[in-house]
Amino acid sequence: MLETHMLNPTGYKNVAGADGKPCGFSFECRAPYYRGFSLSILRNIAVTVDGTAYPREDLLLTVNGETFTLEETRTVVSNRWLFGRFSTVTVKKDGGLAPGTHHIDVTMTIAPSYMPMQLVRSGHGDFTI
Amino acid sequence: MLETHMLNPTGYKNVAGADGKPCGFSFECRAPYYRGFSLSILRNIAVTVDGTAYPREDLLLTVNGETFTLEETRTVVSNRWLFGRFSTVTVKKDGGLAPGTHHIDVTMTIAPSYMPMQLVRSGHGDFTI
Amino acid sequence: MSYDIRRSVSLYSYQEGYFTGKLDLEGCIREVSKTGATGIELLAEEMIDEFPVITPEFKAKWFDWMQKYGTEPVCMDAFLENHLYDNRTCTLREQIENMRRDLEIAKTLGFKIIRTLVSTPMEVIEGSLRIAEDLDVKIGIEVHSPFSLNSGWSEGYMEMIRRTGTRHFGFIPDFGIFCRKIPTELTNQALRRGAHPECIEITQRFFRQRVENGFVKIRYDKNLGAANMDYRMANGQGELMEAIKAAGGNDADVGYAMSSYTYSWNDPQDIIDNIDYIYHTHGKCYHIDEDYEETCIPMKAVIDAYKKAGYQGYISTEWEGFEMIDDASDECIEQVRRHQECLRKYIEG
Amino acid sequence: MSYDIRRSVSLYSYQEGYFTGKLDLEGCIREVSKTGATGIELLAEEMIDEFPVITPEFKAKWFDWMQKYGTEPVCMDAFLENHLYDNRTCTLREQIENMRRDLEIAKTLGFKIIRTLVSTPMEVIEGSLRIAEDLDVKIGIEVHSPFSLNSGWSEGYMEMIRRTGTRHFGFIPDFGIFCRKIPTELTNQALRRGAHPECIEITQRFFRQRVENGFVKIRYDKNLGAANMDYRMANGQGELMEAIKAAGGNDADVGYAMSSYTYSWNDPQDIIDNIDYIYHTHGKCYHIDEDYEETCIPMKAVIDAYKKAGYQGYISTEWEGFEMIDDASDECIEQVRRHQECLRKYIEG
Ligand SMILES: [Mn+2]
Ligand SMILES: [Mn+2]
Repeated sequence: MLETHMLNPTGYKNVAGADGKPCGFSFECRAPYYRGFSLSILRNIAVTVDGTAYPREDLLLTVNGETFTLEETRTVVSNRWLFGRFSTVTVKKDGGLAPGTHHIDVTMTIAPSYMPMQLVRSGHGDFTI
Repeated sequence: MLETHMLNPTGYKNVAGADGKPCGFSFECRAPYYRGFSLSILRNIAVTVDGTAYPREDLLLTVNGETFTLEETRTVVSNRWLFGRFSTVTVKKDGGLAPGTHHIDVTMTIAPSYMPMQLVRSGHGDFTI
Repeated sequence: MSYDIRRSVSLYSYQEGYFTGKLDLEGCIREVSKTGATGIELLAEEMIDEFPVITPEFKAKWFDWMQKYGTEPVCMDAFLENHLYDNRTCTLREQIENMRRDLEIAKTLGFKIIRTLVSTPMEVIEGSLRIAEDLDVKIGIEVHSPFSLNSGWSEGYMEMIRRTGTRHFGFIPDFGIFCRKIPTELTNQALRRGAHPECIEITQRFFRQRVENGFVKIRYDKNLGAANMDYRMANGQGELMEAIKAAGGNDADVGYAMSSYTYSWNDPQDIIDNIDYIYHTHGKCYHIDEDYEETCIPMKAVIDAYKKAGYQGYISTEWEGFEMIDDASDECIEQVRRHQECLRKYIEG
Repeated sequence: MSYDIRRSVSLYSYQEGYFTGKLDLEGCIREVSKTGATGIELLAEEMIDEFPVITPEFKAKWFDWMQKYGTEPVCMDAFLENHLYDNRTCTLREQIENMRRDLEIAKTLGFKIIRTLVSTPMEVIEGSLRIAEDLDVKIGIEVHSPFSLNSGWSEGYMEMIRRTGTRHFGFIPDFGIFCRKIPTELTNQALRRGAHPECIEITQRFFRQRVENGFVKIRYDKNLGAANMDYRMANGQGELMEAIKAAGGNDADVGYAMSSYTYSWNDPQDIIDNIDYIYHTHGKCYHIDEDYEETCIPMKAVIDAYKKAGYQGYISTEWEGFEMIDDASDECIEQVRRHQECLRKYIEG
């Protein structure tokens, strides 16, 4: 199953704001779907760390060097998330994640046009900051 | 001024539904802006007939043989409304317009990327059904 | 009738090897050549980084690989992204442009046929026929379970074929329509997820009854969702769900029961009856054992039908068992190899 | 210095004739040739139906017309649609692709330069230089009032020119920067809309003061809106609005006062100072009288500066008076003709 290999075990880190202080965290994930696709068919990424779900509005997605909010991806057709390639998800969180171990659940919703339903697939990981 | 020539004086009519009865009316208009543009930069068409404003949701726009709601035009980039070309606006109204003379005001809002503000331009017409 | 059945591999089968970085595109082609297959089926959107652009560099590499590994391009699997935006369906013109793009890519890379999906509207197919003819690339609609040949659904397309007289549209059967069992690997996965053996047995009993009594075939309907729901109901999904509920089934039980409707059994005679419009074939498979037998699909009976029909074309291994096991990144290579041995056995035997 | 000043027409001038169907594209070119001008400036998005596709048929027609009417392609006016969608700004890559598309169209149709607008981000221009060089098509940024040469704004671009050493980017002055008066036609339109003569006089007095005292020039700022607002304030918009308000001005008065900031006066010496990077020119005009004089722009002084600078290039008539009169569908032809006579008079005189 592709979900098994969804999250990059070495891709977790806190990210710093303009003032140099942590303002969030980021991780790397593959899209658990068997082809590349225009970001416009990505419907959602839901992130939960240690049981805390982060709002969709607080996520940024960086694909092929371009960064978008999930609202913005709705009209991005010429940037394709390639099959098997890691993209970076950045989550706003004042102070970043506390040092120590964490558990993450990531659920991606993708809507390939030929499917009657949307594809909802999850990956899970444990990591240390 | 382009607005002077916006509405087609011979383009007004009631339109029939599947049951053959009038379910709305339609008119033809040019976009009062000096180039062709992707429908995605059309922000709104506001239609008032004899003082009655019709909801945005009740309008359909037919450009180059393709018909869209104004919500749908937000993502239409490959269909261009050509400069000087009439398109058809269809407005839902049970029973259509009553026979007789009417006054119409049409305001188009277009957002060319280089302009700090949106372009808001209106055309007016009198017609008989 | 004389037949000429060739063996190819859909690189889709290797997806988990590619996904994890164990195989790149050339690596997939190399694995195909090791199996003795001579044809390559490609999902361009899966393994071409620059898609939808085919750079001169990629094209040169592609044909170099074909020569180096003794393979040829067979079928390109296309995806009609007609809900590219979430606020509308693409217009007929936009959809035909999407088909044109894919037909042109296929032509550029030497593929003779593209696979399109059942969700492709009839008017998009008809509107693309002229392009297909001009490029001499065929369009094949995948006959994927629960759709089938000799059905109201396939008759919808036969009507169009007769009406237009086209020789550039036809069918690509997928062996998922020839399942006499629910894959054991799926059952094992359901058990790992907490399904109850009693509920599993109920679902399997219902499936056996469908195989014995015959599946009610799906009709042609522009509303695919409605056709599918009616198909499921006509094949007893309502009763099955009642039975699972009565037996205290949980989510895993319900999921297993629902999944059972994605497999179907059809008489291999369907191939013989429709052979004039079968241009390519997906050798869908789930698990091939050490004796080179597909554990749910009676491969001998199916291949015999292709022989009897006088099939001239490729059968692509399309292994889909990765969905049912936790890690398929190595297993994919072995399963494709085994399926090719299975095909060889029955084609040459 | 020796100069070689040629005359062209931007078909933008004929927009109302085209809009109403009185002129088609060939008709516009025919009108240009009647004036004696030899250059064509085109807004491809305005008059090419198949834009952004240039069909072989269109291309053939285009060059046939150039030959038939004794004209040549001079400048193509481009529009960077970087807010193509209402929910985001296009990425740098998307914007550079838009520039590439337009530069390639220009190349295909024989234009040596494209006009880009002040809203084009610096990184998009820099990111497009290589494409412009490869195609040998220049990018010219329009110096459109209230922007001007010898300003903080233009220095922003000069810095980039010096840093990159490019010869494929420069300036296209628009004569709206050489207005010594507010166009009379605009005043008449304001009066038709109910403006008060006293308020009109206040706005005109403020404008005269700016011309006499000199305009405060606009600075370079990625935030164009902020730069423009500061420019207006530094040039007395706040005081003007107070005065209009105190005089009981209505919407038409306020509109007229605001519009007055779209015209500006700069010393024609600016042309001489920047001539090395002036690759093309927009002969913006509003009203040309029967004596072939532009009623707000001192054409002799401006053309003399071009001569003194040794300008080698085209000046395109760009009539914009259509905005100020109810029906310009015939008047556009006459106004362009008069402006060409005006240019001829001062170039040859
Ligand atoms: Mn298949
Ligand atoms: Mn200009």
